[in-house]
Amino acid sequence: MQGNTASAEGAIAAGCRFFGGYPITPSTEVAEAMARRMPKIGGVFVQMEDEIASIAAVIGASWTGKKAMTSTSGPGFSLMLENIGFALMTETPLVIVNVQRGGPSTGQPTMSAQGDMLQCRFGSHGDMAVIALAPDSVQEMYDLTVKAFNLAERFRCPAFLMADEIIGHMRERIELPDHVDVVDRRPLESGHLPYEAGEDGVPGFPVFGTGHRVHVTGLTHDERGYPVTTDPVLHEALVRRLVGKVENARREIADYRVTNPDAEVVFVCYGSPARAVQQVVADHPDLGLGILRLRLVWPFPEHALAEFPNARVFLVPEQNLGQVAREVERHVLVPVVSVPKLGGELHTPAELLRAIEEARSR
Amino acid sequence: MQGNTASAEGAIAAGCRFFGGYPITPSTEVAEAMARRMPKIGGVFVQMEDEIASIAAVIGASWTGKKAMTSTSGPGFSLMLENIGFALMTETPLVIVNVQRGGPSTGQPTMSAQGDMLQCRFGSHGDMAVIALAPDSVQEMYDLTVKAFNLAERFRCPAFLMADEIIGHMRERIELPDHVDVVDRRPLESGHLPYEAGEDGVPGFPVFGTGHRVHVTGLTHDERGYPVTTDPVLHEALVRRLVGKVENARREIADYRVTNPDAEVVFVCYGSPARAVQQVVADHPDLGLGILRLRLVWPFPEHALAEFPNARVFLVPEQNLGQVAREVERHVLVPVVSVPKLGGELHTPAELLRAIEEARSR
Amino acid sequence: MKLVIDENRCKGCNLCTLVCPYRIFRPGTRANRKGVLVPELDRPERCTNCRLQGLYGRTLCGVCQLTCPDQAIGWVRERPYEPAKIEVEY
Amino acid sequence: MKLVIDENRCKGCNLCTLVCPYRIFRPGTRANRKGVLVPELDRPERCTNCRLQGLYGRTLCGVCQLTCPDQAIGWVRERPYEPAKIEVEY
Amino acid sequence: MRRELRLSGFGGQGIMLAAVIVGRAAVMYDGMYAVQTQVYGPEARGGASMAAVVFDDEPILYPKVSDPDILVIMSQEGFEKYGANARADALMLLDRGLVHSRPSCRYYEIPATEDARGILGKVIVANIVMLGALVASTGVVSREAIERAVLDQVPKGTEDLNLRALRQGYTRGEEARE
Amino acid sequence: MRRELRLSGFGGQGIMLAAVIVGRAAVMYDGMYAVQTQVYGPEARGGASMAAVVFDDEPILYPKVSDPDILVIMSQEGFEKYGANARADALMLLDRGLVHSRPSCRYYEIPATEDARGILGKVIVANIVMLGALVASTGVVSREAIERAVLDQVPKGTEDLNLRALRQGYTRGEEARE
Amino acid sequence: MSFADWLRADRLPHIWCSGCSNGTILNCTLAAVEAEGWDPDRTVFVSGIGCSSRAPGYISTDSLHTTHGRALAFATGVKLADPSLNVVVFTGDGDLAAIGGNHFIHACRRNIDLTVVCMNNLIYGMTGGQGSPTTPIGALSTTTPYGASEPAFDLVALAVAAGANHVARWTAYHVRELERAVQTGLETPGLSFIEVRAGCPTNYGRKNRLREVTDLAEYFRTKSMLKAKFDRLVAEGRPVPSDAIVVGEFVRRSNPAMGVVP
Amino acid sequence: MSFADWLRADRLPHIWCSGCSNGTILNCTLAAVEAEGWDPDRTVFVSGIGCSSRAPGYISTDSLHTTHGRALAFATGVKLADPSLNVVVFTGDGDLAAIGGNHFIHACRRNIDLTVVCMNNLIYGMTGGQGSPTTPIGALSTTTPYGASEPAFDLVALAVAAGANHVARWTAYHVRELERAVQTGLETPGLSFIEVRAGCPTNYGRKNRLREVTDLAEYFRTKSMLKAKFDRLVAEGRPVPSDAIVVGEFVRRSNPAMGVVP
Ligand SMILES: Cc1ncc(C[n+]2csc(CCOP(=O)(O)OP(=O)(O)O)c2C)c(N)n1
Ligand SMILES: Cc1ncc(C[n+]2csc(CCOP(=O)(O)OP(=O)(O)O)c2C)c(N)n1
Ligand code: SF4
Ligand code: SF4
Ligand code: SF4
Ligand code: SF4
Ligand code: SF4
Ligand code: SF4
Ligand SMILES: [Mg+2]
Ligand SMILES: [Mg+2]
Repeated sequence: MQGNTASAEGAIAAGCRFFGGYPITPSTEVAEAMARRMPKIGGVFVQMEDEIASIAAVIGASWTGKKAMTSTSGPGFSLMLENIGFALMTETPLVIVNVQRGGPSTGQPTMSAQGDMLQCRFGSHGDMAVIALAPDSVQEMYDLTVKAFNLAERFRCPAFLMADEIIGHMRERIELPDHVDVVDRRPLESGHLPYEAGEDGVPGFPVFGTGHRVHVTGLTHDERGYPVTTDPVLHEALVRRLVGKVENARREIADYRVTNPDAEVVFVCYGSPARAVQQVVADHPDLGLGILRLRLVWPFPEHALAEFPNARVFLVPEQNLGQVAREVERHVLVPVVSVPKLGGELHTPAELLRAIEEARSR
Repeated sequence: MQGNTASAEGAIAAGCRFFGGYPITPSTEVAEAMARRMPKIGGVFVQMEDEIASIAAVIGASWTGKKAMTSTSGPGFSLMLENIGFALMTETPLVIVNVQRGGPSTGQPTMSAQGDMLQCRFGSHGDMAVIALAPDSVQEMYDLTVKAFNLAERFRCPAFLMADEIIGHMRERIELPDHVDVVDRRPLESGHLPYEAGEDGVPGFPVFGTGHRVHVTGLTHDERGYPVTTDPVLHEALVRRLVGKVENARREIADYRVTNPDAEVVFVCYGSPARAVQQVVADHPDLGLGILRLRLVWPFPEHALAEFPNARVFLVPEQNLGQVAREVERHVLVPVVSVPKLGGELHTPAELLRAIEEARSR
Repeated sequence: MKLVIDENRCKGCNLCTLVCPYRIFRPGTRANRKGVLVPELDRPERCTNCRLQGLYGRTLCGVCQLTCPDQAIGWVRERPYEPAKIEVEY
Repeated sequence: MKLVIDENRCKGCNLCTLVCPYRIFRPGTRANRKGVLVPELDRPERCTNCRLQGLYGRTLCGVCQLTCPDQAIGWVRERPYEPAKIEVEY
Repeated sequence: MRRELRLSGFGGQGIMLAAVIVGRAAVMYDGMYAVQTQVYGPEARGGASMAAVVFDDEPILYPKVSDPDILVIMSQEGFEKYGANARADALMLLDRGLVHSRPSCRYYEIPATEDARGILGKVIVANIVMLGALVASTGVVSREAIERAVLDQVPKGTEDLNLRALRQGYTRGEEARE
Repeated sequence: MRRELRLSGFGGQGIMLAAVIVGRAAVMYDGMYAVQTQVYGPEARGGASMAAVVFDDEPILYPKVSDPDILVIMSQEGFEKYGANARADALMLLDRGLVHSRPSCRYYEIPATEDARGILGKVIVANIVMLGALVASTGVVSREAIERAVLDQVPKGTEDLNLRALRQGYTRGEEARE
Repeated sequence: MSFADWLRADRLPHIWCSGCSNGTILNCTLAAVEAEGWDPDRTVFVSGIGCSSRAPGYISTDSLHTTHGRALAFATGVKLADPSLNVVVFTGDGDLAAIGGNHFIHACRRNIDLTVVCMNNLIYGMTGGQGSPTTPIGALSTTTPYGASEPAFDLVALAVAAGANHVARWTAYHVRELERAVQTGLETPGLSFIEVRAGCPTNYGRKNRLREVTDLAEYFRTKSMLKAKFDRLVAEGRPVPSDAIVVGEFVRRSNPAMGVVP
Repeated sequence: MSFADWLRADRLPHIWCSGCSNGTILNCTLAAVEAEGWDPDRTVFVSGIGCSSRAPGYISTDSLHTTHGRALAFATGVKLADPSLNVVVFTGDGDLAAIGGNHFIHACRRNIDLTVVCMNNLIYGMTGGQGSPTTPIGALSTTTPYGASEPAFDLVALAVAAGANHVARWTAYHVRELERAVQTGLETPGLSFIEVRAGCPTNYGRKNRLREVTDLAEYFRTKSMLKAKFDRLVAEGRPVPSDAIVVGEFVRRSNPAMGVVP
């Protein structure tokens, strides 16, 4: 099965019943799979007029209580940013799949990249916190799409599957589980206000048509959802809650794999480069290499770095100029070496070995 | 004169003769000033159908050799990101004024914020490097707009004036200089290819209609401008040049003001919070406070931090949750304390004094 | 039924003075606490709706209410109906 | 003038075989090195343009050229003009 | 010396314009420094609008007014939102007809709207009357300066009316101070 | 054991489909691991297209093929771009009629397009002939597996034709190996 | 129950200026919805950003106040995901026809079962009076200080060309006709587009000598011309005043529609 | 000089598939430009993203290959900033009418002096054959695997309603008529919109039984109906085949335009 198709299947398994999208290489196969599948399972597929409309429709659909998703790549992702902010502000659960290609701009439409990792983190205006996953196999395209839905529903927010072209277009063996654990949206209990959050900062969800008569707005709003746009205290409390509900769950939702925690040279990786890293580590047991493989990149699990107490250097191979490496730098005192690879191809084992060499000789 | 009007006047002084925009609070007065002024000086003002079209028109105009500008605020800025990437990729000089308001989403349309600083830095897909200025007075709305044009023309790239609502809407005394230093675009010399750059990484500019018959594309391209989308080496070289021409000029174009370099407690600030910082430092000469005031925020002048050899703590007051503070953290070993203020108002002197207190007692 | 203008809502646009076929609304003259000149009512008991709403069980005419951009015009039940008493609400 | 098909450009769509009033183009039969079956020319000297372009100093007919989606059809100058010689270019 | 002025009223009274004029007078004609700010917001449309000016002989660092010395209040809502908690040693000028409450600080009652409607025949110049009263009673800027600034900012053809309004304001300001 | 296969030809020959089929055969019917990747790109439309498959008995870590053991080349341009620098110990199957050059490694000439056009009557199944030859000559996957995978992937109504093409390929593969 | 019962009383008075037509149009729309007997619990109002787009915030139903220009795209998602909900969209000329123009024509093309009420005040009210794509040539605004020079859209013609099943135009003066037009819209499967010429005394009016609310009402009354009359004049080749506001129903058809309950 | 001299010979052969109409339409447009005697040094071709939008890359003039859907917005900037440049826009049905629909109607409204050639192949070619807003009901594509169900745009009707001064439709089969229509467009001040029905054998054709290039040409030849004939049939109340491609000139007028050299 192809990675992109696996993501569509994962979405369906997670309960997705609305897909709104716009074709763009290399994510189009997600939409195409949804176009084939949705009508068969009572779901809705709609191809919208552009990416702005796609995410808008997905947000609208989510308010009717449907689990909803869209998929895109760089240029389309850029266009979605305003409405991504709206989804964050209105606490609308949904999943956005970004199969990353070479940027900036139209760039290399058919080549692989991981250049949108910081865009996903900081790309909409204003302060924000996001949940982003990064699959490294076709299996994870499936599994992490399911997980993205579960996190989106649990935290009432958009969740991102930040794939790359290599994983999206790759075909490999995948096990479709008989049963997947699905988190469903917690409905707003009567007697509660639509934006009244409990301790975890996540309010219940007032599905349209169920009598809550909720007002949903991207303006700063009070717990009833009514706009209040000039009260600094209320605004600060709202933004801090929105950011906090995700950032404070950092440890709880962290999802990473540790290989060889005693290692001195540690790779931090995600997405397709992780495949190259795993190959090198498997081929060179003698080199004392460790791996921190992030399946969930944002919120960044900084505590995971501490799982490598002997680390003398962190190597961060990415298909970008060192986007997650910047984040690693903020949290450790030992050197962080970015191992960028631009141009659309996977790091070769030889390149990684050379990077290890250089890092050791520093 | 109002800050926003001053920016328009600065643009005109710098030679701007094309403005394309779309109204949005709190930046609208820039466009309104341009609507009044442009027809009087033989320039073009056009109100486009949205922000995407605005920056598109501005890019188009720039290729005819006109200096061109647009202005917007958060939601419009989000919409411009795809075409900002196009401008970066095609090396189109232009200026974007973002008068920041409270986000995320529609948020607080009339209140002040600095929440788009990282968006400006990372908001378009793919790797990018940008030049961004931040004025702290009406005078600087003028001066730094001129400077933004000069940098845009010098480096053949978009330059950002990242103002905030307080500065944009404030009226105060301003000196309009008799003469401003204006950098004009360096035309492509014949015999050179349109994307053939010299040592500084900046190619000459082949103005449309002057016989260069240049092809301009957002796809990865060779030095002729022809698309080459699957050659990893060429792509990497192009992206590294685009990023490098800006990042490598970091020291050359750095623009900051140092107050009291011996200080142990040092504020790093930009935009309207710098006004509060200056007040506190002036009122408390005894506290041994220093200021690093950034007039140019990106590329971040990390070397400027070294101007405070005795610094024991850096305080970074911002109208966001600590966006530039994150960057400062990457470069210093002493504690960095973010002093966020959300909700649209200026930090009060009292709040800053409290932050100093707390930082000292750590 | 008795015609009333909600002073808290009325912004004094005077559209009601224009649309009522009976000219029941007259431009106000005294600013209220919000600075609004709320129209004055001239013998509102003449209003079709005041007279017949009870009878027909639905809003009649109602043009002023539909027009009032500030949702300031409404009717309150009077019991018993007192045709002679003139109430000026503003 | 002599009609030529640029083998490097032609992708073998056969539209030219459809549009020429003289049926000068015939579907190709042998794949070239790119795997393309470039049409063969049947007595191209019959083409209006081949005959009269020199005379009128501009392109005549030219429908095949305008239609060819791959910009593969053109004319090259023959000097001297040799009406008898049949050139088959493919 | 730094002086802080806050003006408030309802939308349409010309509160912003008044602030702009007095700021302009200070900067352009009295050679002072001044910073003018205001509250924007859809709320300003229906509800109370507010503008503020800081005056100083030196460059002004902190641009915002938090605790003004002088307040000009032209509506009851404006009073409640922006005037009620004026500090004890502040001076407040209030529009007699439109503001019902009275502050605990020193205040002058100015019949600005009444004069504008009655004496001057145009409610719209109440803000200018208020400006005149402000200048006469506090001297934040000179009379010459405010007159020139008013002339700069008002629509052509209304110069006379506005100057008359200003002078009416002087009178009211002087009266009040006595 | 890891084996790496690369296929190349021109657009429309069904290179991608061939890769998908052989990958599917390995995974679904031979219980192996396989990863299939390909070069996308507008270039692939006119020029040479390329697909690759890695086979292994164990989970595959590095998914890309950089230096294949086996190459299937179906056009001259494909040869130049993806076949010319095949490593010395590789095996190349090439379409006899369409590839003019010959590599320095071991190679088998398969008349796939000729057979498809001539014997089978449909040029379109040349890729399947090639697959048959590949299986017969290298055994990357079993015959049963490839047959079932072909049946899964080809349009209804063309099963027979494709099976015939596959078997023609077996014959050509066996011939070549001899 | 009366239309007033559809209001969120706790949010009134609204933020609209004195004399702004938006309030009137809100009333007429609610009156239509009420006349249709719709259930407030099963009705959703959607809007973009602008003065006009604040309308849903004052209605006591589920309401979605989205981003500038995108109301129809959001509404499309709501309606397709749950066609059993009644969905009405409020929008302004800037929201619908400037930034939102694409969603406008696509919603018409899809002929999705929505009723769209556009409060066309010929200006951007919310941001303080800039020109919009419907600002007539010559009109003053803060971005057309020397008079608008760009041709304006005929929104009704666009909606018809793009495929909407029901298209009408009225003004805020025509409260009864408007109510009835909206009601027809609610009843028509497919997209119904009702353009309402609205007065913005604060921004459009102030600059274009229509400052007085009563002048605006008078303007609408005198400049409006029934479509039937307009068609007659045109057919007879007689002149039509260039500033006539042609009002009435422009199309009502039953082309295939989306989002209709099966 | 012939139209072939306008080509960037060093970039040929182009990336378009065998039999793709884009090449033909490129030829016809260049022939028109050449016939007008335009100076290649003063002519700019602008496009968005799509197969069709690759056209400017093959023309030896200044050329601007922009972002998906935005060609007209970029072109507006070029033309307004320097009205002395000749500006022609190439676009596709997806580029123009899906993501770019808003810029399309606004360029028509502004009636800006551009000539816009839309290669309408009823599909997204570049991304591999998804449905577009012009895909006819029932047609197969990768995102309409059970047949398209959304109504399609009539691009010509939209352009007319939005205000363009010159609007025509032809097919890639009508090379001479197309060349002439483009030439009329170049000569008409204001916006000229020429829709060209184009064949995409690879994506549209393959799925919809028009795989053979020659079948496509035959399709265009037989399904096309001259506008005059269409109008006559309609006037006479006689039936028009639902799949008729109405070709010809739809409007030519001289409404106020922008970007015209003063
Ligand atoms: C992306 C974006 N651009 C611009 C704005 C600013 N903005 C808010 S409302 C508005 C215009 C509204 O005009 P219209 O739809 O006609 O509504 P009106 O206020 O006139 O009722 C604009 C430009 C915004 N909020 N978001
Ligand atoms: C913002 C954005 N969204 C999507 C794409 C992907 N994309 C490229 S071309 C295209 C469709 C082109 O269709 P059309 O304009 O009809 O051109 P054709 O290829 O059919 O000639 C799409 C969706 C993109 N490049 N950018
Ligand atoms: S119409 Fe309404 S708001 Fe206007 S004056 Fe009458 S009651 Fe007041
Ligand atoms: S309901 Fe009719 S008659 Fe009664 S007051 Fe209103 S407009 Fe006048
Ligand atoms: S029309 Fe052109 S590309 Fe097609 S077969 Fe003829 S020469 Fe070749
Ligand atoms: S120019 Fe005309 S006659 Fe000559 S080959 Fe071409 S189509 Fe035939
Ligand atoms: S600005 Fe205009 S549109 Fe907005 S509320 Fe006021 S009158 Fe209405
Ligand atoms: S995919 Fe279609 S539109 Fe694109 S080049 Fe091929 S035939 Fe032409
Ligand atoms: Mg409006
Ligand atoms: Mg197309």
